[in-house]
Amino acid sequence: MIHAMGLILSDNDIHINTLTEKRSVAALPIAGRYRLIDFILSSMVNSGITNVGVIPRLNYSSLMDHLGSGKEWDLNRKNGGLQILPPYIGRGMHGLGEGNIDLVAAVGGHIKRSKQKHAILADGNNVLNIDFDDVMDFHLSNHSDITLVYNEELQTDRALSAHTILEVDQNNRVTGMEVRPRRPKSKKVFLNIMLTERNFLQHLIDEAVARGEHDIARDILMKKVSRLNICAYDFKGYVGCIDSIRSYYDNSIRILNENVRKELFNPNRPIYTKIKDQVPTNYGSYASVHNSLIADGCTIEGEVKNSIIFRGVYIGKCARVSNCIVMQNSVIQDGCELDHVVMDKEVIVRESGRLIGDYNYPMIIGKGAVV
Amino acid sequence: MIHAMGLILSDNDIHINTLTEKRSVAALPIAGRYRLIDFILSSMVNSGITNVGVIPRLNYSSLMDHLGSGKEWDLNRKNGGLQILPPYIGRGMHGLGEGNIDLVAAVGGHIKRSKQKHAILADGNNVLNIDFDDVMDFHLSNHSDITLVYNEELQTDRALSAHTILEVDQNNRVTGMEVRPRRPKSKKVFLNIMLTERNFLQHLIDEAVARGEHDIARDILMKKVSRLNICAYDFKGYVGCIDSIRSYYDNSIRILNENVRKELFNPNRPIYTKIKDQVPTNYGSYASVHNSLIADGCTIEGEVKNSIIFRGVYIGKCARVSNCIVMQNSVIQDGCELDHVVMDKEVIVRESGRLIGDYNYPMIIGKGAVV
Amino acid sequence: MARTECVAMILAGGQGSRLGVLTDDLAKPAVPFGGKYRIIDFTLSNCTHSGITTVGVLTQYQPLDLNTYIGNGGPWDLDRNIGGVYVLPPYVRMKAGEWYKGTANAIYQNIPFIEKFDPEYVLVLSGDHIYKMDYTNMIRYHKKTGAAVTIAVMSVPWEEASRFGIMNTDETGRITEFQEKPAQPASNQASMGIYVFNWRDLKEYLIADEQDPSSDNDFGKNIIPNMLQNREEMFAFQFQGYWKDVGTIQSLWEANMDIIASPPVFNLHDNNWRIYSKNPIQPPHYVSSDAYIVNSCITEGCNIFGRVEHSVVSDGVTIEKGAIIKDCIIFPNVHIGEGAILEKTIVGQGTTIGKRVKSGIRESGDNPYASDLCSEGIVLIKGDITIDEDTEIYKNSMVRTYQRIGGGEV
Amino acid sequence: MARTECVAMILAGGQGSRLGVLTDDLAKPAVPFGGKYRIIDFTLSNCTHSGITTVGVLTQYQPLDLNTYIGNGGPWDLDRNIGGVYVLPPYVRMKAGEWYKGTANAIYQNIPFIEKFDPEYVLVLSGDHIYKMDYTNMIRYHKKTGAAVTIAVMSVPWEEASRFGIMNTDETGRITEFQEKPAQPASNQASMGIYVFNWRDLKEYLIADEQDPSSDNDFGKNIIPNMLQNREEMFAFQFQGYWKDVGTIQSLWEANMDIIASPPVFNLHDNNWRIYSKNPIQPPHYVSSDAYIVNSCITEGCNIFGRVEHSVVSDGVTIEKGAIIKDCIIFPNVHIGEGAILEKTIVGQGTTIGKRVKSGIRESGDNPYASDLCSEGIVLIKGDITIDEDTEIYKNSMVRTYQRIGGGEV
Repeated sequence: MIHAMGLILSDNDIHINTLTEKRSVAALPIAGRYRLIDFILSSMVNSGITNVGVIPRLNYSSLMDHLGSGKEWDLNRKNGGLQILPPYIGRGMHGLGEGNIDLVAAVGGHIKRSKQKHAILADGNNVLNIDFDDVMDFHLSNHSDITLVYNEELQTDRALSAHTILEVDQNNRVTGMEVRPRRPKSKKVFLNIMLTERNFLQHLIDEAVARGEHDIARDILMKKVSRLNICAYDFKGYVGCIDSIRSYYDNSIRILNENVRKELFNPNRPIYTKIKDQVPTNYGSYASVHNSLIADGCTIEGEVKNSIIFRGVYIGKCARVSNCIVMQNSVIQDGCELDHVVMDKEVIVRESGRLIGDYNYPMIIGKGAVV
Repeated sequence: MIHAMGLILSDNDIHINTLTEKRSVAALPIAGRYRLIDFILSSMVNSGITNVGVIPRLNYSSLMDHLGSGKEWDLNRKNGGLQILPPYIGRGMHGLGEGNIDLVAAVGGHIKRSKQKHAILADGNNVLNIDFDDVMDFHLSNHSDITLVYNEELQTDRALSAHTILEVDQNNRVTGMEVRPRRPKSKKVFLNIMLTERNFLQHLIDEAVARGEHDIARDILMKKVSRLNICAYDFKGYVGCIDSIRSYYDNSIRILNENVRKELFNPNRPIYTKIKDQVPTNYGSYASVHNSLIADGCTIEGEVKNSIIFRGVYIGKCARVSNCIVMQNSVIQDGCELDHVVMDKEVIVRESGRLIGDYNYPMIIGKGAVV
Repeated sequence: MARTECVAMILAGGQGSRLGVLTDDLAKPAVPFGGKYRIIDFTLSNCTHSGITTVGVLTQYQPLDLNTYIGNGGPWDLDRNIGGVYVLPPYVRMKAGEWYKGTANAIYQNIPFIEKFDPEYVLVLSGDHIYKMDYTNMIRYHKKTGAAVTIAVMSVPWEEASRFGIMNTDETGRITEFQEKPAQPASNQASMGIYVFNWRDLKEYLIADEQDPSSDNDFGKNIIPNMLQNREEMFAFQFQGYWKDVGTIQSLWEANMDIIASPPVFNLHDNNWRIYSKNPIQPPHYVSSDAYIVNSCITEGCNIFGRVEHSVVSDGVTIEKGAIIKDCIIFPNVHIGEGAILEKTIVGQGTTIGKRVKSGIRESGDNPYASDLCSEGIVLIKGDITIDEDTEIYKNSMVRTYQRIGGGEV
Repeated sequence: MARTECVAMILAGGQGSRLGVLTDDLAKPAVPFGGKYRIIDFTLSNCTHSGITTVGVLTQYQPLDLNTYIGNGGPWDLDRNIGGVYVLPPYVRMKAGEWYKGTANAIYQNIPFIEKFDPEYVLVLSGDHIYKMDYTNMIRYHKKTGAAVTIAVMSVPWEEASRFGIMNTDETGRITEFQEKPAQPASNQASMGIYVFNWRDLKEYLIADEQDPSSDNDFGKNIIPNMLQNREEMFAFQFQGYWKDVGTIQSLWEANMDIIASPPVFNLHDNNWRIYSKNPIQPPHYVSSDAYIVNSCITEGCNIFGRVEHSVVSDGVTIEKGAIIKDCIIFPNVHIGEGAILEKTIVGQGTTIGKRVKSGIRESGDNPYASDLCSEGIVLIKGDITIDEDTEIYKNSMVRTYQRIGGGEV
């Protein structure tokens, strides 16, 4: 149980095709019944954090709908709890800012009013289950000013040179840091998760704002590397970083791997999500399902292979669905054939429809489409 | 208990000085512990409405903070409940639209998904306690297509010609309707509260959007007066319309009148608001309070007359506060003299400070000012 | 505060001894059903969907379990500022405690609870029925007829009528006669144990009944006959649809099978009338490349490597490779080992079935677990026990504690 | 599911008969206090602020009122997905019900409740104390010393020490001796009835104590002495600050006066440690042009036309023109008529005081309402009654049912 506030940036500048056209990345459906943000949010809750602010930028109505009052995370609290902190939009259109410094600065009042000693600031686009108690122990025992969380086996699409790379000495101290380096000096990818004292975070942000700076990694952390004791915590667990349609697809399918599933869905540290009161899934007389993850509320009459099926999906008789990600309430009518398709919510594929993508080019079907 | 959904437009184009600079009109503090929206929202809840959507336009973070999960209104429900429906803001800046038709159109999906037969659409800037069961009975017994609620003794600052005026025949049917008429033909002011069937509302809005129209009263209602059975319900209770600093001040002070208070705070139809767990107000040895409304959590050491004192206000020794509206957590230090002042939240008036406004020109002090 | 129009009181039953080991440690309404539900979820969800938000649950036994299952009522949307759901065990009053002597006495003991909400109507329900019903229609009918009590009835097959309380009505629906389990039923309209009373009338009858030392303090045996005798206005409300009393092992098994029949006899896939429950916090279920699943329902947290035919599998169950289950009901968190073969077996929560265990396949005259409660071949295995590898359990068995009884190597 | 580190069990007391008519229809913890609170709000709020979110409230009497007051726990932020607050009356078990025989037996009877949450520590609290305390400090101290039990103590005036359970400790804080109400106290460190136990240790002692037929099953008389005797590690945790047991009318009156003393002896204006309660849904209070209010606290829904001096006025109270109240405690929804004069009077919820009633002003040898429970001039008037115009009630009275007893015209 740690005494920290959490801040989740739900909208970094990642666009994943039509999937994020009307929702922030953190609201992306994943793993059959979750949204991306569930992983970092549940990690915080399981570490005893009871004050979490979610900082959206644009298009956060699906995020608001998903998070609701925070009930499912037991964060519908009198003090703190879950708060969505929309950017202040004046009668002009200020407040959306240019970088994550601007977004955090815009919620300065919330940070100031919070009472926890520490603050954890994290992006919302990683699939992971991290125990922040360990991070806090590390932070305290290293007398760290700022602790950055990294991973050396990040499951990502983009090259190392697309990330922020840390150099770390044997005392866990960050000695160098490069944003999108041409020639990465290590494989230590910063997960955009940092822990520091709340007051200190606010001080850093205030200072950066005063200097007209915008990017936390580039303008704050990199510049302070030599002056502060910035330490790096090696998170050895599974991390899937969702930063492209490729990594979305791969990290989805990877959950079919038993070891990955066991790491992410540790019963002592459950991943919470919005409850939909779906019925158990029904299998018909001719159902045939292999190596797939099936959420509740589905009706399976046909064949499913190597796929992720979200809540409330209907798969008709003689339909064949392989290597697909089929989101909530989609309907695959009788006799359809689908291969390598990522299907957003509420899509209907009419009888005997065929949609065949390729592993290198999964087909994306937008929300609500009727094919 | 009626079976209808509620929709509250929290942001019409009214600006009340600095008081609405950073909050929507519906979020304006009033009557010592409420926000304007509490009146229409509680009216809906007391009539058994369990699905209320609040449609903000800009600056709704104070509204979100106030309404929270809807717990205080018992609207933290699984289906329906209280939902804030922010305008969709794309990666450009569409979605804010030009009129109330655009705002309602933007939440078309929400209206469609709702299950209630009827819908009540209301602005959020009236102080009133209205029983929608009566409006529904009227609607049904008149076989009305649309029922508009009006009042003939509206407590407002602006002239009749600033409102929408109805002409109503003896069968309660609206025969004429004028938006901001030069020469009003009646004193029947439309309160921007209407009841109709949910599907029909959506049809009207869809049709208007297709024609590129923006204003419900002007573009929908006026044009349909002769073709539809639009009836008008005469709400005979007290209505304070907050549309200027004048009407804000007058309608606030009017609550000191016992009859107004009894009408608004009917124990069978309570007005709910955000609970702050304030302690009872403490009166010191030299306190002297006359004809005032005092919320909880205050400490009164000085004199208060003809004033409204919000939660958590401190009034120091020998301070004299007359004809004032002092909002939450403001501090009036010892020996101050205040007359005809409207003071936003968290203002500090330092020792022996003097602020004297006039009835015709109450002084407004912005949020957080230190005087 | 506005008064509450209707308070629902759920009679959550006695010890439920006919359910055998299932109710050893659990109140009957808390027994799992349909993969992710408990029996009481159906009645509670009916209340929520019918807009009834003040609910008392009357239970004799194990109130604690039910209390922690129901918690603040949130899963059923019954976490209300006014009203909500309360578990009401018989509590100690002046000098000593009293069992609820009968269904009527249970309500009688809770008159102060009901009075707090000052209702017009009291809806009396049973906590061990599986059905979906909109009580608002029944209450509307009750108001329309101006009855003192309205009783929900449904048509049952004539040959089964003598197992029910039978209502005879005139052509307007007015009840003219009530026969409890009649040998010669005059109609096939059976009472479903669902009553809408005017609270004022019911209260009078409860008080009078309590003063009658010869009374069983039961609705069917005393209150309803007394009201009939006094010529109160009593109407029958006709219900159509699925309804099942799951008070026996046999009927519990049947009702579970009804939801996986094709087409389902009782359809839970209904977005307008979801059955709420305390959802397990589990990921979607995983189906391996070796698995085979047909005519079954499976829910979150399961890992299926074996063969599942015509069975109901609850959350968190693992079925290993080569295991076969058929016509089974598997309660939460059960582990079924490789090569085990189970037929028509109900496996209690958290039990581990060893490798190659056989259950419900053969009959035996010499069955150490034989039980009168289990017929039609059904096997019932208690929760939280371990059945060792290679054990065979015969048809019509109830396993309370397992002791190795030969039949294979460890 | 993560286990719960610490479960709090609140002993919400017996019948509270020393509070006279206040507890006729109400469990003691539900008695109003301080204008808008109930006594138990303080302990519940302490739990919430200390991060303890699983709370059992053990009460003998009137569990229903407490149950509906506490509801889903929302007002105290105790509406939790796991844990939350539960009212635990003694319930009927196998054949008959049992009172909680003593404080220890009350916990004993609820061992299954505690076990559900598998806690490391159990915090035992009392439901009729008024204080603010962060239990986390005490639990931290408990962990640091590695004690089996830690008992909160405070310094009391030496002359009062013999009214308390007195703890004698060595210089490290280890408890060496415990004296229940000693005639010759060896220290002035009094037990506050707040204990942190290792659950494993406590459970053993509870089970052993239950098997001892000669035991009173009481923490102070049995469990603590037994632990001392067995040389368990027991430490005293020093508390500084306001603490008051409000078990008598006198102490209840004093504690109310403490919050309006200037400067307050007990300060409720503390944004970091708000006392939560089920807030009344009422508008701000109105003070008329004729009113005069000093040294008092007034809350929502009041209408004050008269004179209020050094009094605590609860929500929804009306004090008419010309009425004077001084040193009084007025419970919710009381109406005080024109010209009534009340001193040192506690008026129960919903009571109507007629015009020109006088109370607590004069003494009389012939006082029909004289009561041993009321001393120091205090008058206590029961809730929901009407005192007719022009009645006079003398000092040291307790009015349970009012009958006109002369003394003025109607």
